[in-house]
This record gives sequence, structure tokens and C-alpha cells, in this order.
Amino acid sequence: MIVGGIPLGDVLLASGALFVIGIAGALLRRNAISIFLSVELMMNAANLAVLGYAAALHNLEGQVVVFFVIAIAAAEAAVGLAIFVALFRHTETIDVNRINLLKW
Amino acid sequence: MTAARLAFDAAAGVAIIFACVMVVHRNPVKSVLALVVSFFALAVTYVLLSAPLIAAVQVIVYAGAILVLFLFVLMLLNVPEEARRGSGHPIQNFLASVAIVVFAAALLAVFRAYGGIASQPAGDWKADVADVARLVFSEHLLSFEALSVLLLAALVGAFTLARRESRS
Amino acid sequence: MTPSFLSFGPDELAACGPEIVLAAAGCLVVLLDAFAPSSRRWLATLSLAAIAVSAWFLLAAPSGVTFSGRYETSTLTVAVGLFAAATAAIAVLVAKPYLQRTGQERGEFYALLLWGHLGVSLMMRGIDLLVVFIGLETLSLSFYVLAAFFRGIQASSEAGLKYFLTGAFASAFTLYGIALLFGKAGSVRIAALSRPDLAGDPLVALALLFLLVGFGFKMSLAPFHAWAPDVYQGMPTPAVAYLSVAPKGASVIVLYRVLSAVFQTGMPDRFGTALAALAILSMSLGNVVALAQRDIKRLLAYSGIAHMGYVTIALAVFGREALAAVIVYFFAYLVSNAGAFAAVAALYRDETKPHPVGLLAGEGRRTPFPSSVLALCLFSLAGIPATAGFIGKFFVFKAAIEKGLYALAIIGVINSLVSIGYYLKVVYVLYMREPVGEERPPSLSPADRLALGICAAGILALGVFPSGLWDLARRAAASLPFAP
Amino acid sequence: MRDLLGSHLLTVLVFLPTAAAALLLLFPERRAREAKGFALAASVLELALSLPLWSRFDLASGTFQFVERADWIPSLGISYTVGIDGISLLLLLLTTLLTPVSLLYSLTHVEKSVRAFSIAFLVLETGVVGTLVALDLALFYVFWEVMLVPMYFIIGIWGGGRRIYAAMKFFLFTMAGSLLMFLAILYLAIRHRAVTGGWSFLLSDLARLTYPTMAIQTVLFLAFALAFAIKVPVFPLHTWLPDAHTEAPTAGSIILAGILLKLGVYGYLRFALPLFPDSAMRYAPWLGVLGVIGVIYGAFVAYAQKDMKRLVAYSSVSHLGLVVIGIGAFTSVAMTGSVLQMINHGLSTGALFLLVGVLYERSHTRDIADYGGIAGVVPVTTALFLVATFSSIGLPGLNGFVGEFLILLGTWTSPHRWWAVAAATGVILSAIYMLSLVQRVFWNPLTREENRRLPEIRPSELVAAMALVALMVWIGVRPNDFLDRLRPSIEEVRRSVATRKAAETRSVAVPLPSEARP
Amino acid sequence: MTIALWIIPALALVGFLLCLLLGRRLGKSFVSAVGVGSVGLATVAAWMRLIPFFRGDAGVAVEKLAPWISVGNFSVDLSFRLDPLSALMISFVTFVGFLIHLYSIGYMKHDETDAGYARFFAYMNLFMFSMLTLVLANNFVLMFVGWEGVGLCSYLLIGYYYEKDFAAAAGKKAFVVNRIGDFGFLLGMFGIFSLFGTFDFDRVFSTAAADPARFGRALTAVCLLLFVGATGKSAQVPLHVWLPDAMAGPTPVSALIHAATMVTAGVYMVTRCNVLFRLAPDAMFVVAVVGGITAIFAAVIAVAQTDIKRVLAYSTVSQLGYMFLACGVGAYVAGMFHVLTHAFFKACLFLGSGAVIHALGGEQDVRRMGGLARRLPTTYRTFLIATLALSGIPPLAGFFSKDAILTGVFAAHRPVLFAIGLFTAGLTAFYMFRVVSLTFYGEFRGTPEQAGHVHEAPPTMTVPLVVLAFLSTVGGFVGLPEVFGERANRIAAFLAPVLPPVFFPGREEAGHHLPVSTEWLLIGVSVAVALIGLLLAWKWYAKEGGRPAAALAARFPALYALVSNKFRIDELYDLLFVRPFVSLARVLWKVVDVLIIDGVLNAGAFIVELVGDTLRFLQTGNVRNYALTFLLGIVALVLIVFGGM
Repeated sequence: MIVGGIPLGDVLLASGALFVIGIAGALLRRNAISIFLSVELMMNAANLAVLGYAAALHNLEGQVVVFFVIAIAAAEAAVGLAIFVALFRHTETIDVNRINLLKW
Repeated sequence: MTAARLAFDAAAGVAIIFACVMVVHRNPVKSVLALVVSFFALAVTYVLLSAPLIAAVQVIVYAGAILVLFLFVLMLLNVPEEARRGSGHPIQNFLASVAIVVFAAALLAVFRAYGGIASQPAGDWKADVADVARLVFSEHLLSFEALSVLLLAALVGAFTLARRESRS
Repeated sequence: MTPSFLSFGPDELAACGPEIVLAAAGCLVVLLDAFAPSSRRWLATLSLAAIAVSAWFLLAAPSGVTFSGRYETSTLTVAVGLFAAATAAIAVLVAKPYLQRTGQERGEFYALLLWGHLGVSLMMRGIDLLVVFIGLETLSLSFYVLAAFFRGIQASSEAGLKYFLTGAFASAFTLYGIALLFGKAGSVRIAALSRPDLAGDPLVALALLFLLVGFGFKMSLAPFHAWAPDVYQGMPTPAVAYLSVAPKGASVIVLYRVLSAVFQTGMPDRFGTALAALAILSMSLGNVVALAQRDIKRLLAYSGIAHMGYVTIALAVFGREALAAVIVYFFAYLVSNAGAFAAVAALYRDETKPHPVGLLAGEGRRTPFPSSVLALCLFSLAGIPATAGFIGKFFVFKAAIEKGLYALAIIGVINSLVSIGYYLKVVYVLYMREPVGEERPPSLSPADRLALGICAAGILALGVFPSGLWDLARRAAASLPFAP
Repeated sequence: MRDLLGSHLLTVLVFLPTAAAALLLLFPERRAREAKGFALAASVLELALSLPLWSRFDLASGTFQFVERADWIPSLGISYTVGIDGISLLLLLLTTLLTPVSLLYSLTHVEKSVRAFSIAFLVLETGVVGTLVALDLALFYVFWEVMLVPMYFIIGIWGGGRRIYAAMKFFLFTMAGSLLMFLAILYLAIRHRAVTGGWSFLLSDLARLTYPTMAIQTVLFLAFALAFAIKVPVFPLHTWLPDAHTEAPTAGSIILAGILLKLGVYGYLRFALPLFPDSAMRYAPWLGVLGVIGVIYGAFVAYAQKDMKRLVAYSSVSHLGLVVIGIGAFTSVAMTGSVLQMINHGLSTGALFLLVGVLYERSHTRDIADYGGIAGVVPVTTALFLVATFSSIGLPGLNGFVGEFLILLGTWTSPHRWWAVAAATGVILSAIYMLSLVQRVFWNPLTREENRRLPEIRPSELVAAMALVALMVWIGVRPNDFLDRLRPSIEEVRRSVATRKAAETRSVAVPLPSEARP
Repeated sequence: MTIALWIIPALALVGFLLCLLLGRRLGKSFVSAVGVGSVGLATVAAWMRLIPFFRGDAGVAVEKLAPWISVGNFSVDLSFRLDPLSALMISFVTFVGFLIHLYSIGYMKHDETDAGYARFFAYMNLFMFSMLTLVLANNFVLMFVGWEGVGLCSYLLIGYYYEKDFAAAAGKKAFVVNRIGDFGFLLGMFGIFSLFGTFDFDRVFSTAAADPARFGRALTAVCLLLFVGATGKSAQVPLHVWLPDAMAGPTPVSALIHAATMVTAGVYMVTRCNVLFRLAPDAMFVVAVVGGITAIFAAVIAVAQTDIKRVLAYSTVSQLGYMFLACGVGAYVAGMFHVLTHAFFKACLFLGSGAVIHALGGEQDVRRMGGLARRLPTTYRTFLIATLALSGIPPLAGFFSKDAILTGVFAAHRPVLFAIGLFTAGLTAFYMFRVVSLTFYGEFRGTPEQAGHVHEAPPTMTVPLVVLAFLSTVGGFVGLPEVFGERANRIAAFLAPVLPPVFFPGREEAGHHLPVSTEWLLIGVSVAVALIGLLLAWKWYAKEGGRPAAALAARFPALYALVSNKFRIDELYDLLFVRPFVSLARVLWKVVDVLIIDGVLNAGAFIVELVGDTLRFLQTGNVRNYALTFLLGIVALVLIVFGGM
């Protein structure tokens, strides 16, 4: 039982659910951007878990971690989108099913 | 069943639902928007978990900056809606579903059984933004500096890739 | 303990001196490239200097823990730091002529390489999961970009995309693992994990698995290996030379740090089994599939997968001797694998095309030096005695047998027998086939010669006089807390 | 210098060839003749330097002589320890002899990238010599494996039609054997540490180990035995040999058959026996049986061959089978005979390959059917070939007889009398296949016109061959010069086994074959 | 001063080396000088050592040259032995050998190149060396050296005309068959070593004689093994097949090696080991039987041969059988005596046939000869004398030795063998005189140009003929039967020292003391039989031109075919041994080696590659699949770690 009576269990449950949904997205979506969105979702799930624990432990470090993670996510997004654009210049698509020049 | 918990569950529920929407919706633009909503809901849960600063950052950076960037790129590349047909090999999808279910089961089972923490600190707790800041600049100074390098790298990298071919 | 605001003393400065040098050098390179194009041909030299200086700072840094227990300077960090620095140096040496040939000599390349190297250094020295994660991401972001560095070539961009997507996916797992560990330990300090009650906690175990897969991905450990062949194939070879060596070492070190912190009293059997399974899968898959490869960069990728299998044996053995073995193994792997990629970079004329092994036909007589170095590297990778590769295998298998893991050892040697199959295939193409076409290879630049020479010398030196390295590795391993 | 040759002679012998090879790297690629000459000179110098071993060898002692010791990996007790006893002495001299012989032969034959060829040969010599003098198992293993690489290149680059397949087969076979031995070596060292608390890879230390159970000892023994059996090669593991020998260039075949095969038996004598006396004794019968099979099988298959080199190659299987029998019989007479027979086989088969090469280089065919009746055209070659043939089929007065006789006699006096009977059929079989080879190649009507113009053997080749013939006669007439050097060492080996067995309490007692005393 | 024994063979060896190394350059005259000279010197040296013996005042001389092989409890020396037995052997080996070398000069001179000529004499000298070593050896191993050495030389000399494929084949055949014998000899030697712990004749025989009861059946086995060796070397059934083919060599070779000396080595060896054999009665019986069978078997074949040299070859086989018959019944003296006389007349016959062939320019078929008596007087006379000697007509040499053998057989109470011996004697006379008749009597049946070309041989060839004929005449007097008095049989007395009495339980030594009347009877019978055969042959072939024989052959065509085809033994062996050997070799190579062993290995390699080639396609290039494998990996790990919980 943590701040304001929110059980840690709920937090973890939500976090886990989001994480799994993210995984599902990453596996089932076809265009690169959607896949990356799913990954972002997974990272948020992690953040939620951290904050949940931080609250439960009365530990500020968690918030610091999340703070950094969000920044990292932003940076990742920038690079990722840049890569998408660069690739799109060649393939005119970001559908990963059609991006398999390198294989076998 | 406190109000806080109700609120949390509601927000989390919204986040989860819209996350699902994001995953299942074949139109990327709409799935981005769904994700925006999901992140807003998460921001709410952050507040409830007494992390106002993070909530703010979540809204501004994530929902604000990043996802807008996504939308922007989507428009730029005008990514088409995913065709219903042939979204990957059936075996792929089948295995994926099975794996996801098993994984989810395992994850949630472990959470339910062992998610708890050893010693619950007593008393109420209020996170102060100033403390967070102090922590960032004292104990996590190194991470902070490192992060700056990371951002720089990302910046230069993005710039390297995205700018028009000049040479060769 | 909350130190005062901006607690940054001389100790801290000394500790993160190497990283500062790298970061600054990176900026300098970018700026010079942007505003003084004429200085472009000095960038490589500058980067080399930076790497050298940072390595020197690393040696100079007083050992101890700084940044309020989040950063370490020890024999271990020195050893692995030198290992990474050497890799980076070779990569830069290879990069210069390579980029010149392709007309792509841009400062960003060196800058990103330096920053990626910085990330590796953070991973290896950080005793704080957040630092490690940031290091990991710095490394990843830089190399996502380097993978896609040839914007004009679709393969390169595709490599970037694949690396990015899979990498992000993997680091999400890493992050989740870190989150759970934080939840259990109440801190992201690795030291905090060494609480007796955590060793048996299933959630911790799960978290460790997440870290394992996250870093296993960086190690290109089967089944988290799938990205490696494609990425290596599309990525500029010098970058591969670095990516295929240093980050793997860093990841293993991190894993060892975490595991040794959690499992103070030895690793649970189930975990050992999991690691053994990974090892066997990785060795077997890597070697067997490598037999079927036509492109040398893919072939080397699979060989790398197999080698990480051998390393994982040492991880499964889990002990001080094993860690020492890992360190030796990575030094050997550095000279062999980086050398191989350096030779590939020197041997193939057209970087924009794939690198079929067949193109090397008869090079042994056309371009003796790089060919012979490549052959030497391959023999070393195959673990023929008197080469570094043998020494690496020697210590790993020794550790395994000491621990009584005979089955692993036997599977390991059988695998290295299989591996000989494809290594010798390349050697055979090099020396026992008639040359195809009349195109002359590019004249070897001094940088290439230097890089190849260093690797060859390293292979033989380590292979013949491994004693010093072994002692260093053991002292390094001593700085981790293991059950006596 | 004096001191170097005085107290570090073996080290000099081990590394001189490599040093020469390193110098060769400085030669420009196109100065082929000079490179050849230099390599030859180096190998001759090596031979000259190895002769003092013969003269300064202490006939009285069966223990190791010329011993040198230096730390290599102190923290693991791995040391550079070398020394020789009578067995290694003879094989060492055989090596230092055959290498210049092969190079001398190659003077006029190798054209393609000569420098590399010479380098490969010198490195190979280092590997072989090192293997023969190493007394530390780690050191031994290193040299043992190092040999493969140059041989792989020699077969693969300068070999015949199916050289790639042959080279690969050679490499993989040998590797397959030695990798398990590698693990076994590690186990031994670790066991030694567990028992004594200190690291050591020294043969002398590890040979004092006892094993927890017979099963473990057996497994380790088999790991060693497999490696050596493949090298020898013992019957079902022999199929790499015909391909390797046939496809290798003549010089390579000489070294392969002359030396490399011996290292299998050598390793068995030097390491497998002292380390695992019980298992060795328990499995000696199997060894003998395989040897018998090898003798007869090899002879039969040799007879069926249409390719000269293949025929000689299979004859090696047969001869080495005899050697293996001698080892399995484990009487001092038989074992001495085996070691001597290794030398003999090195000389005779070396000579045979050389002369086959002489013919091949002139008519570019190894097919027996392409010859016939050339005795009149190339009388000297014929004469030499006949001598080599008679040496290899064990005609008294030449070396082959002494070895064969000792092995058979010693085996006869061992418990396994019937091996001798079965192996003695080799006396008949070898005559059959070798003489039909002689008949089909040198005798019979001269059918092919082009053979009328077959050039006679060149002086360089003649010198190379004569050196071998001279030794054949020497050993045949004065075998004691060699046996005197072997006797104590063989006794030492047998004693080590015997004493170890006496010491072994928990081990199952397997009686040593006793000499039949009248 | 006395010449060291080793000098004797050494001289021949020197000759060999000189001819081999210098012969081609220095030409025929040099070769003749060296080749014949060396043997001459050896003869002189040998006889200088022999004189004391024939003065009767010499004991056994054993001279050790040097230790040869010594390992552990085994050691043999290069040591030589001169005792009555070896004295007897070298006496005629050297002398006859010398004569034949002399003869060879004339025979080989004109139809050979310098190289070939040198080769011939080199081999001949090498043979002399080996033969003398064999005879003079003081232990089994050294004896084996000579034993194999003579085999080698016969191989080389049979294959002397190497470009004739039948010659090459014959050489190989001879060597291989000999090797089969040597196989037995070798094992026999091993047996001796494990029984006596040494190879020295003295120690072996003394040990054996000292304690006869000790060895029992083992000794029988050893003797049989040794006898296998003798069978091979002396062309006894069933290993006789090589000798007739050996006639492919030059005639002097046939005379020296395949008649006079080498082939008798078996007899010599058995006699040398008489102590052992006498301790093994069963073995001796086998020897006798084999000898008897061979004698009659070869004689029968000889009757139907048309090649003059083949007839002589089979007669040699038959006579060797006689000798073994003698040894088998314990009449070793008779055996050796026959060896001696046989050496004379058989050498003479071969050289004579050589002269004939030489005269007819290589013609060997008696059906194309005839009437040569007038054209080749010397040859004819010597040939006739030798024939009569061989047929056992008194007082020629053959008569005495053959009679001694028959007497011995009779005395040993072996009636069947005696009958066989007697019948063989008759056959011998028959086929020999058949040859004489066909060759020298009647009309010449050859081609005209042969007729024109016929001429008597040069002196180098005729002189040996005469000498040998003389010896065949008088040679027998060294061994007069005892009816001429106690001391008459000098050779018996001479050999007595090497035939020590051995006493062993069970059987009494076969004493040769028959009543005088019986002896006379035996003599008479044998002479009668010989005369009958002789006259029959003369009547059929000389007077009636072979018509009766033809008629007989026509009456029993199958039988005749069988006999004239040497009972198809070669074909039989080809069917039983050669073909199976060849096909087995093929099978082992193609099936076991290539198909099974390599097949399995290559299949293994192939499978691994196949697996690799299949797994390779898991690498689809599609990121989603990679993510999937990733997740599957995690799930697997989770299951491993949390499997039980």
C-alpha cells in the first residue's frame, strides 16, 4: 500500500500490461514507425514501474531515473526518425516486410 | 478503495486501452494519436504516484515533442495505412501470439507473487521537485553529463543522416 | 548520503578524465569538419590522439570509486578500458583509408566512433545501472547512425533501420530489467544488489534475465543474434570492426558485475543451465550457419555469434578464473576479429557492394600482406595454437573443466572443429584458387599496414607469450566481489 | 655462441628453421632460386647442428638428455621444457635429414610461389622438432597443432588435382583427434592441481598422477589414443592418409609419410603409455588387433591401387600397422623394433615417394598403367627404386628387415603370439604389391613411345636419394648403432609403466607381457 | 695363415659392387675379369680352408665377425661356421659356381649390351655372396639373410630379360612363392627362439640333443614350419610352381641357381637341422612323404614336356624330392650326397642344353631338334654322360647317390616310399633319354637357317661342360656303398660329426645296416629299373621316332593333356588364390575404404552443411522475425529458470 492508498500491485499490473502490449505491437505491426511507437510504449511501462517502486520505497532516485530515461527516449526518437527518413529515400517505404535487402 | 486508487486504476485503464488502440489501429497517424492519449493518461498516474515533475516532463517532452515529431515524420513520408492482408507470415503471427501470451502470463504471475518489496517505509511521502533536482546534480551528476554527450551524439547523428547528400 | 550540489572534485575529474577527452575530441572533430574542411585529413590522427590520451588518463586515474559510488576505476576497468581503446584505435586506423576510398571521409564518423567508445567506457566503468544504461544508449545511438552512415547506399540505411529497431526493442528490455532491479534493491547502484535476500528473489531473477537478453543482444548471442549478420553486412567495415568487439566485451563485463553482485554465494543451477543453453545454442548455430555463408562479413558475423557462445561458457562457469578467462578471450578476440575486418576492409575494392568470399580468389598471391593477415586472423579465430585465439579458448575450456562442466567443454571443442570448416574455406579461396578478373586492389595505405601489422603482431605475441595478459586478467578479475 | 650450442642445442634446433623462415620473408618474391637455396642451406645447417646430438648422446641413460627448462606461463605451471631420449633422438635426426632431402628434391620441381613453399617447409620443421622435444604437455600440444598449418598449405597450394579436398580432410581429421586430447591435457593439469595444489603441465609431474576411477583414466586415455591413432593412422581412421599423401607435392609426401605419421606412435609412447598405464595395458590388445588389421588391410588395398603414390600411401598403412603391433605387444624387443621400423619406414617410403615424384615430374602421370618397361630407359632410377622396394619389403641386409624381424620376434614372445603369425603374412603381401608395382612400372614390354625419352634422374635428386639409400644400408648392416641408443629409453618407458602399475593400488591389475625366457 | 671365413663371401660381394658401379663404364672385358675373378678367388679361398678337412684333421670352425642385432634378451652375431656340412656345400658351390661363371662369359657375351652384361655378372656375384652366406652362417638369422638373398638374386636373374613380360612375371612368381616359404621359415625361427632362447646352431642343437624329451610337439611344429621354408626354396609340392617358370632366365642361371645350388638350400637346411628333425619323427615323415610325392609327380610331368629346359627343370624338382625323401627317412648323408652329385650332372645338363639352345639360336623345343650328335660332339658327349649319371647307371655319380637314397628308404621300412623312389628312378631314366634321343639322334627337325647356323660352343663354354661331365663320372666314388667295405662311404664318415647320435624315447634310430645280400639286391633292382626306362626311351624315340609315344598319347588324350599341362596346377592356384586375392583387394578398397568409411564421414560433413544451409533461411531479413526469435528466446529462458515454480 503506497501513497494515497494505491497498491503497488496495481502499478505493476498496469506497467506489465503496457509492456506486453508494447511487445505485441513490436511484433505485429509492419511499418517501422508503429514498431518504434510500441517500443516507446515499452519504455513507458518501465518508467511506470520505476515510479511505482519509487513511490513505494519513498525513494527519489526513481524519479531521476525516469527523468533521464525520457530524455534518452527523446534522443532515440530523433535518431530513429532520421534513419527512417534516410531509408525512405531509397525504398519509398518503411514497411519492414518489404525491407529485406540484407538476409540469409 | 481510496479515491487515489480509483483515479489511478482509471488512468491506467485509459492508458492501457489506448495502448491497445495504438497497437491494433492500422492507420499510423491514428495510432500515434492513440499513443498520445495513452501517455497523457500515464502522466496522470505519475502525478498520483507523486511524481509531478516527471508528469510534466512526460506531457511536455513525450506527448508534446516526441509524438509531434512522429506525426511530422508520418506526414512527411505519408506512410500509408497497413493493408489488412498479409500483415506478416501466419506462422510468425501464431508464434508471436503464443510467445506473447506465455510471456505475459509469466510476467504477471511473477509480479503478483513476488512483486512486493521487502520493507514498506512507514508514513506518508511527498516528493519535492527541488530534491529531485538536487539529486540530479549531485549523486547523478555523472549520468547527467553523460546524458549531454548522448544528446549531442543523437543530434549530430540525426543531422548526419537526415541532411541532403552533399558529396559523393 | 546526499552530497552537496554539483559535487565535482578533483577525484571526479581524474576519474572521468578519459571520457571528457573523448567527448571533447568528438566535438572538436565535428567542428573542424564543419568549419575547416581543409583539416579533414587530420581528423583521424586527432581521433587516434584522443583515444591514446584517454587511455593514458585511464591508466593514470587513481583507482577507487567516485561519483558517489557510481563510477569505478580499478584494474578491471583499466584492463577492459585498454581493450576497448585498442579496438577503437584499430577502427580509426582502418576507417581513414576506407573512408577516403569511398569519398565519405566526414568528421561525424570519427566523432560518433569516439562517442560510441565513450558509451562503451561508461558501460564498463559504471557501477550504477543508470550510468550503464546511458552508456549503452550512447553507444547504440552512435552506432545506429554509423550503421546507416552511407546514406547513398540502401544496404547501409537498411542496416541502420534493422539495428535501430531491434536495438531499441532490446534496450527496452534492459530498461525494464533495470526498473525491476531498482524496485527490489531501492537503488540503481549495482552494489545495492548484493543484498542476501535478493539472490533468491524470483523477480530479481526475472530482471536479471531481462538484462541478460538486453546485453546478450549487444553480444549478438543467439537467439538474440539475428540483427548481427545483416547489420555487419550493411555497416561500414571499420565501424563493424569496433562494434563486433568492444561492445560485446563491455556487455559481458556488465553482466559479470551484476551477476557477481547478486549471486554472492554462487550462481543458482537454473541460471547456470540457462546460460549453458545459450552458450550451446550460440556456438552451434553460429558455426553451423557460418558454414553456409557466402558473404565474408556475414560469415564473420556468425563466427562472432559462435565466439560469444564460447564466452558464455565462461559466464556459465561464473567465477574469478572464468572472468579472467573472459578478459583474455576478449583481448584475443580483439586482435583476431578486428584484424579480420581490417583485412576485409583492405582487401575489398568496392565497399558499396556486398563482400562475397569468392572475390578473394587468389588474393593470397596478389596482395600477400593483407591476405596473410586475414589468414592468420582466421586461424586465430579457429583457435590454432601459437595464436591468440588458442589462448582464449585454452583459458575458457580450462575454466569449464575446473568447474566440471565437461559436456560444455566437449560441445565447445566439437564446435571449434566445425568452425575450422568455414575458416579454412576462406583461406582456401585466398590461396588455392586462381584470381578472378584483373582489377588491382587499392595500394595499401600506411594506416592499413599499421592496423594489420598491429593485429598480426598481437595475435602472435599473445599466442606465444600469454603469461603477462593472463596475470593482468587475474588481477583485474580480483576486483569483482566473488564468493571465495 | 659456444654456450648457445652447448647448453641450448635443442632450442636452437627448434627455432632455427623458423628464424630462417622469418628471414625468407625479406626475400623479394621473384628471387625464387635464392629463396630455395637459402631454405636448403638452413635445413642443412639444421642437420649439421643436430649431429652433435648423435655423438654426445649418453648411451648409458634412458632418461631425458639435453634438457632445458624455462618458465612460459608460470601462474599455470606451463613451462618450456625440452629434452630428448633415444626415441626422440632418432626421430629428430630423421626429421633433420628428410627436410633437406625434400628441399633438395624440390630445388628443381617447385615453381609456384617458391618463397612461401620454403617458408612453409621450415615452419613445418620447427613444428615437428618441437613436438619431438617437448616434455611439457601444453608445449607439446602447441607444436603438435602448429604442424598442421604449414602442411595444410603445402598440400593445398602445391598439391595435385584433388588437393583441396585432401588438405581439408587432413586438417579436419587431425584436428578432430587432437581437440579431445586438448581437453584431456587440461583435465590432467587440473587434476594435478587438485591433488598437489600446484599447477604443472610437465610430463614428469603428470605421470605421477593417480586417477579417481578406472573409467576416468580410460576416457582420458582414449582421448589421447584417438589423437595419436588418427595420426598414425590406425585402421578405420586411415582414410585421410591416401588422399593427403597422393595429392601432396612429392616433398610434402616425403615429410608426411616420413615423419608426421611417426608422431602418432611417438606420442603414444611418450605420453599415453606413462600417463595411463592401466588403460594402455588394458587396451593394448585392441591396439594390436587394429595393427594386424592395418597390416593386412593396407596391403590388400595397396595392391588394388592404380596410382603409384596411392599404392605407396596404402603401403604406409600396412607398415605402420606393423609398428602398432610392436607397441601393443609391449615386449622390449618388439617396441625397439617398432621405433626402429618407424625410422626405416621413413627412409624407405621417403625414398619411394621421392622416386615416384622423379617419374611424375617427367611424365606428369602417376597412373601405373602409363608406365612399363622403363628400366632400360632410366636404369639408375630403377636401381634406386628397387633398393627402396627391397628395404620396404624387409629384405635382409637392408633396414626394413631388422625392424620387421624385431617386431615379429618380440610379438611372438609376447602373450599375443598369433599377432606375429598374422602380421608375418605381411612378409608375403608386401612382396606381392610392391613387386607387382615394380613389374608394371619398370619391367614388362615398353609400350608407350613417349616413355622412351624419359630423362634420367637429376644429380640433385640422386644425391637426395643416395642419402636415404646409404642410411638404409647402414641400418641394415649395423643396426646396433641405432639400437644401442634406443634400448635404454625403451626400457625406461616400460619401467615407467611397470612401476606405475605397481604403485596403482585401486587399478585393475593387468599383467605385463613377460619376455619368454627359455 | 688361414683366410677368415667371411672373406669368402666378401670376395663375391666385392665383385658384385664393382660390376654394379663400374661395370657399365668399363665394359665387358672388365666385367668378365671381375665377375669371374671374384668368384675364382672365392673358390680358391674356400678350398684353402677346405684342404685340412679333406686331410681329415680339422674340427668345426666358428668365426665371429661382429655382433649384428642385439636387443634385450635377443642377440645375433655375424658369425660363420665351417664344419663338414658347410665344407661340403661350399666345396661345390664355389667350384661349380666358378665354372658356370666361366661358361656365362661365352653364353652372354654376344647378345647383351654392356649394361646388361654388367648387370648379369653383378647379380651372379651377389648370388654367390648370398649362397655362401647361407651356407657358412652360424645362426638361423644369418642363414635367413643368405636365404632371402638367394631368393632375391633368383628373382632378379629370372627377370633378367625384364622387357619380356613372362620373364618379369616368372621372377615375381618365384619371389612370392619363395616368400610364402620364408613365412614358414620365419615362424619356425621364432619357434626355435622361444624354445631355445637363441639362434646359434651350436646352442640350439646341443640343447635339443642334450634333452630330447623336453620339447615334444612344439618341436614338431617348428620343424614343419622350417620345412615349409625348405619347400618354398627347394620347389617341393605344393610350392614347386615357380621353378619351371624360372627357366625364363638365362640358361647359366638355371644351371647355377635352379639346379646346382640355391634349390638345394632347402635340403641343406633340413640336414643342418637334422637334430631337431630327428627329434620330431612326425615332421620327418611329412618330409619324406612330400619328397616322395614331389619326386614322382615332377618325374611324370617331365615325361610329357617338350621344352628341353622344362624337362630339366622338372627333373630337378623330382631329384630334389629324392633328396627330401632321403632326409625324411633319416638318410641325411645320402641326401647330401645326392645334392653333391646332382650339382655336377644337373649343371652339366643345363649347360649342355644351353649350348644346344645357343647353337640353335634360342630354340628350346626338342621337337624341332634332332641329329645334333654329329654337329655338337662335345656337347653331345658331356650331355650323354650327365644323362647316364642322372639315370643312375653305374659307375656314374648319380648311381651311387640314388642307390644310397633307395637303400636308406628301404632300410627305414617305408615300402611305399621305396616303391615310389624306384619307379621314379625308372621314369627319370626314361624322360632323360627321351630328351637325349629327340635332341641328338635321328634327323634334324628344325628350320633350314637353324640348320645352317648350328655350331659348337666356344671353349669358355665347353671346358666347363667337360669338367662337369668328368665330375659326374667320378663324383660318386666319394660315397661307395658299404658293400665295398666299412670305410668305403667316405662322405658318410666325413659328415658324421654333424649327424650326432640323438637318443630319445619311443623310436630307435634307423640304422643303415642291411645285410650285404640285400644291398646287392637293391643295387641290382635299381640299375635294372634305370636300364628299362632308358632302353624304352631309346626304342620309342631314337629308333621309332616317337611314334609309340604319340600312339599312347592318342590313346589317353585326356591323361596326356593333363600331364603335359603339368596337372594344371598353375590354373588351379590361379583359381584358388590369385583371383580371390585380386577381387578381395578391389572390394576392400572400393567398398570398405571408399564406400563405407569415407562415405560415412563425407555424409556427416554433408549433413552439417545441409543443416547450416537450411538454418540460414531463418535469417529472413524481416525485423519482425528477429523480434520474434528474440521474444522466443526470452520465453525459453523464463521457462528454464522458472520451469519448476
